[in-house]
Amino acid sequence: MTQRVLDVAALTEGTADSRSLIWWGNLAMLAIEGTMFAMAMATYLYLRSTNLDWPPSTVPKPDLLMPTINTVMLLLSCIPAFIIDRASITKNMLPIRICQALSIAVGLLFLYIQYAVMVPSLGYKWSSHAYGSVVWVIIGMHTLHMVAATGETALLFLYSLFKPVLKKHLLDFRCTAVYWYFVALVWVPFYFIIFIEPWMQRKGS
Amino acid sequence: MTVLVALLLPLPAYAHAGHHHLESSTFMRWWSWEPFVILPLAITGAVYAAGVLRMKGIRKWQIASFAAGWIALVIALVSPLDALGGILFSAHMAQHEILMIVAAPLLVFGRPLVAFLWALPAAWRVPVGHFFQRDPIKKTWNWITAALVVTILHAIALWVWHIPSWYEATLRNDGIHALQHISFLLTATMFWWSLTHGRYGRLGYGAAVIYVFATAGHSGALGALITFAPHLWYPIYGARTAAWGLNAIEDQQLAGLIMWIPAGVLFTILGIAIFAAWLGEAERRVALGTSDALRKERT
Amino acid sequence: AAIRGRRRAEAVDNPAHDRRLGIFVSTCAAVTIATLFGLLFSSVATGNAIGTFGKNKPGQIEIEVTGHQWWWEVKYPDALAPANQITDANEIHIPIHTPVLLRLDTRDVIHSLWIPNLHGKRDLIPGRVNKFWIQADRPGVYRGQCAEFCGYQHAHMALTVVAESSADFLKWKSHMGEGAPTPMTPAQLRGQQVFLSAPCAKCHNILGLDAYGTLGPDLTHFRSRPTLAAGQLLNTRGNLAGWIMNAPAIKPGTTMPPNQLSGQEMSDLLAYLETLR
Amino acid sequence: MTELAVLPPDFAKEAAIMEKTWASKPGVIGWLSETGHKQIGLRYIVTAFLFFLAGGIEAALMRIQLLKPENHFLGPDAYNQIFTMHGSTMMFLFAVPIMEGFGVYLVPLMLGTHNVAFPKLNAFGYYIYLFGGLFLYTMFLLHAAPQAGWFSYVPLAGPQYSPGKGVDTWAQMITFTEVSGLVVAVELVVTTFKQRCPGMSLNRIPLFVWSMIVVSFMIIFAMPAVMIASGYLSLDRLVGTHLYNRSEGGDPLLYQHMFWFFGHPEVYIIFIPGLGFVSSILTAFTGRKIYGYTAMVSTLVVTAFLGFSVWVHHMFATGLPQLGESFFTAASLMIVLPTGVQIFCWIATIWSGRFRIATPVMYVIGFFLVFIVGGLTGVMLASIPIDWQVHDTYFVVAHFHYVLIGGALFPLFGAFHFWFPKWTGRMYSEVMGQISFWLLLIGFNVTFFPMHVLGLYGMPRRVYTYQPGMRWGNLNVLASAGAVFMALSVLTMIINFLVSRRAGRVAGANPWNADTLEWSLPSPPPVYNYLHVPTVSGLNAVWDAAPDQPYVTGMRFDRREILITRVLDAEPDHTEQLPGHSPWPFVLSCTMCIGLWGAIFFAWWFTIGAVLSGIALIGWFWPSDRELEDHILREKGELGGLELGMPEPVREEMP
Repeated sequence: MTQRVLDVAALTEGTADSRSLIWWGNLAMLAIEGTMFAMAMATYLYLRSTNLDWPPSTVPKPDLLMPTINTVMLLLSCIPAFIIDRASITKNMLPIRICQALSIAVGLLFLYIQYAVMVPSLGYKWSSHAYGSVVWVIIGMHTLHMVAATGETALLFLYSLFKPVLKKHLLDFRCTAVYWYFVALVWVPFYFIIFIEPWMQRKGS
Repeated sequence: MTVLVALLLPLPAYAHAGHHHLESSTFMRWWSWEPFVILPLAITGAVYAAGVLRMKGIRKWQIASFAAGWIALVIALVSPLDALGGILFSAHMAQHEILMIVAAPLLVFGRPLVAFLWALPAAWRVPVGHFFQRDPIKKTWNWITAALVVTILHAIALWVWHIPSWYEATLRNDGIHALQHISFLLTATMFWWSLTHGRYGRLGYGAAVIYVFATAGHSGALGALITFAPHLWYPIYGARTAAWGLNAIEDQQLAGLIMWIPAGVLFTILGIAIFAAWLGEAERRVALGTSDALRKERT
Repeated sequence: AAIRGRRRAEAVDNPAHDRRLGIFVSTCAAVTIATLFGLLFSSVATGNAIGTFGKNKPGQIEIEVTGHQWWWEVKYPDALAPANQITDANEIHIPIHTPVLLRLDTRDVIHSLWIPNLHGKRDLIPGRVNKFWIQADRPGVYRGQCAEFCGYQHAHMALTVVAESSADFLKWKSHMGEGAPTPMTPAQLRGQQVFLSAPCAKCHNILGLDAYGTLGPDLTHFRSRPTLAAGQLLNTRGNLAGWIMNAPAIKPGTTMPPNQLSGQEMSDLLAYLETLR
Repeated sequence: MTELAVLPPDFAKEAAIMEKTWASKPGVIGWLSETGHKQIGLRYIVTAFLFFLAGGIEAALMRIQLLKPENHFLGPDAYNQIFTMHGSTMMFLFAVPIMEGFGVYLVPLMLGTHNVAFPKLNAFGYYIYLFGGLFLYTMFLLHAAPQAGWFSYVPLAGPQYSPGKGVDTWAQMITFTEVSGLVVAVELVVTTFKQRCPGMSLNRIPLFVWSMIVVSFMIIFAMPAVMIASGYLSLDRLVGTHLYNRSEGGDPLLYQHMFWFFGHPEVYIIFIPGLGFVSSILTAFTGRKIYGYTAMVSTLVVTAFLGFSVWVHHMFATGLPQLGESFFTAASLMIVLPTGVQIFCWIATIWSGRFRIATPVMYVIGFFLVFIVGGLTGVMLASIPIDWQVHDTYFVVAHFHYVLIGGALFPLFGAFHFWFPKWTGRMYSEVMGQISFWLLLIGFNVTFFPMHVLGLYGMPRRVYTYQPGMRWGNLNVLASAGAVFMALSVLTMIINFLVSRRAGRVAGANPWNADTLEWSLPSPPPVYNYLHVPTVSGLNAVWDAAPDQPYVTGMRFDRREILITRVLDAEPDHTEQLPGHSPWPFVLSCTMCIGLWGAIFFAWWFTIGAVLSGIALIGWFWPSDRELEDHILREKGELGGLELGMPEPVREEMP
């Protein structure tokens, strides 16, 4: 009797695309974090619907200029992320490095503006009232993600300057890019509810 | 389970049957004969019928599905439900849910694009088909109908229209109202189209189940928020509802509940159908012998 | 390694058999669905009946119940003369054959009012007022208790519902509306002074006396209540003395502090409290 | 891929290399840097079982306290701590982790792969779970345990009414165990979808694995809710936010909504693996494939879907809109249908198969009896008028013990016996197995059946004592007596396992003639699982295998290389190398402890912990020497190319 075998020696080892394990792991993590952000959003909306005075009348209308600039800048930063994503497929290191540097700069600037300009101008603290609590929680959560995305990009950038770039690092570049899209896009609805929505209310109704 | 939903809907109304001040015979006469609604409906139906008559590929159940979807559209947009939606938030909600998770998926299952293509004169069919196969158009189409993109678009349509000022605007202005219905129906149709016929076909049904779940989740959450809200989201309904014997807050709760539970059940049914099709696809592929080396024909 | 040493099970699955199994499973599922429908309808019908029976009926009364860690405050608001509101603790008096709307609120954590023989539970939640209807058709004493875990003494947070004829209820109500009786004997008078000078008056209210505390139960007619400490002890003189001396020993966690009273003070105080009927 | 007709290999030589590649490292550090799924899975199981014993002891203490009215065995302080610990332990430290442990142990074996997808993450999940549990118990022994119940409702658990560190400890334990749960969920999803052996298309995945996938997805969408809920609780307590503070615009009911949005799926997360055990055991003991495979899998998915929309039925007494009652009741009743279909399919399977009896299958029968009673009382609770009466009484206590012990513990004990020969290579004692089964069945019913009656007699839950004259005494005595039998049962089982582990009959590869792939391996399985990745040609891998069933060749033995296959049809796609031992998971869990435990006492510890964790993560992701070495070899052309200019990626299933 003969024994059949299935020979897989010809298969490639590792991929840098959606077939790989890390890619899937990254997506699963985004699903988890997406659920967390959805919970934060649900918290906001729930508290909003149980309070007639929302945002509380003591809260000044938010400044729009800097948060808007910051948000637009964050959204534009998806472009370097996209370039990193594409360039990783062909391991074209120059655009990757340039865009990584750009992403890090945007990330740091975003965080700087959040904490040096936007947060001080809010006019309330997390301990002022439930509105303050939920807004601060949302900003805090997003900041943690922003720090993580920037930090990850920075580490990969530094690493790729000094060490050989393996295939798994190309995958890391791409996953970081996907993570960056996530962190940028998830901010949009929060930008809307924290900064735009208070202006849309007809007070006194 | 569909029966369950159908039976569920009248229950709360039934509980209040003793109270309503409007005779049912009155409102049953409120059919809307808006030409802007009737005309597109008639044309769509006719074109689909023409396409189906010329072509053999569409199965009977698919035709039945399209017909059912079309009837659902009539129920939502032409029957008294439409007029009632101006009085009761809950009726309006039922109308929207019919558009989004009854009509939209049923229409999509009928493979309307194929039928529409076949309805064209024979000479046009190939050029039109080719036109849509051209690279920029196909790429754009692929991008717009990517499952993630349509899921987000549908979510935006759903949530943005429930912002109080926007929603109330639809009740004051017919044009805005039409826009709301179009964006609900369009994004929902794209959503279900993308999940069932989209780029990855049946291979993508696994991911499709997740998208159905996510959509069921956020739309249920919106329903729950409306159900538990202690105040009126849309005060404009406050006065209108009284004529029906419900108070406005109860009407709002009913609306939220419709969005949350019966709609959730429909999502579950659709989700599970897609899931079963995914399993079926696996079975089909194995039977087709892609895993040839593994079959046990040899000894 | 390759799969070795496998034994193939005899094929038990044949199509005809599987069809029979299919019929079995779908019949069972259909029966299940039918049963569920039956249950759904009866449940909803019952729910509607008991949820709304009091609405639109004449003669209903309203009572406010406020939960505290670990006792119940009961108020009988008087819509016409708010000053005539009666305050009681750990007992609810209701007239029979009358729908009673309970308005539930809490001063601290979440509690849940449950009088099993009159209705199910309803939670007392900070910041919102829950309402539900009860009605007793037979006179008698019904026991109720807290059903939502509320801390240390959740186990000792009971109350009694006294259902009585309308006449008795009105009599009770008018009696409750009167202030505390004036002390007669010297011992009672001394006891009143003890009450006012010891920490008692800081937390307890006695109508007609310079004592307006609201942290503890209202004591104006407290000796008419059958139990002490939210149903934990019978309202006897001995239990009362023990309770005043060292409440935390009896009910660990209670906010009532131990009191250092001399024997004389204690017996005077008891003599005074005896009068609060 | 090519088919070879020759049978060349020198298995022994290959096995020796594989042994070396996958071997555990010696010593304490080696133990702490272990990443093998079987070791980690067993650690989960053993740890969770120890927590189960602790939870059982707490239950026994409660039963002693409730023996007679106004008992002074435990005061309210101790009792409230103990029932909180009992609930938290059983839900968070026993039920979920032990199911996860089984998943981690069994899923890669059933799929025919060498390890889970992210071995280091897997190890990290274990340590974080262990530390969460140890932290809770440390605080318990220091008399600083939480005492606001396993549900920690606010405002009772809030800063004003629960001073001290107990509730903070609880909230942090939640974070730890949920992180661990999420980690395992991600593992199992990716492992199942990407690492199945060739031929195991979606419709051939064993039902136990499906149950773990469904559970994993539920975990991914449910557990973030409780992490957020307990996170808010921590913030309210530690930094003065007002998310649950009604007087500042927060809402205590928000907590309940979020808690039960998690809490209801949690019940399914606990018993769905139990359904998987039942399917596995029944397949083996009826000798036929489960009737209605597609229906079984689909109903699991339906259960998962519905599980997310019925959380409100835990809140019927909070005063919901009257109008909603019919909807909530209907939604809750609907859950019966998928579970019912599963049970009917099992009955059909038993009916048409060749049914054999042994301890595992007796536990399955116990499951049927007990779980169905729990299901019926569940139907009663779905009815709002009934729920209003029995909510928060011993009736509910009885109900969910019937559901959870019936739906999870009975199948779990069955699974212990079923897979014991696989773990240890030896058979347990059948006599003792059956004794422990009967003790459990009798003890369980004697303990919990009277609680239905107690509930109907009006005894509320979570009371540390009750008053004489309530007619509750005798039934409580009966319940406490039953607990003795349950304790004896568990004791018998432990003794049985401890003795049989050394002295039992040698089991051989497949003592039950079961069908899933792990039974094709020697017992206990070698450290690398499969020398060659197997292939399958049917749902019942072992039974459907051809005499010359192919196995996979062409993979490296000197690397931890695994075969990645396509999601739908499990066609071979590419290979990947898994990391080996690593101390970093342990280090990272320690730094997270510094951050999260420290934050309870002083908020800045959180930042310190975060920075340390960042450093640990760099160590975690730093490529090993071996990877760099491989890279150099590749550049020299001695080890396959690095294929730059890869083609446009094939996006397969997910966007």
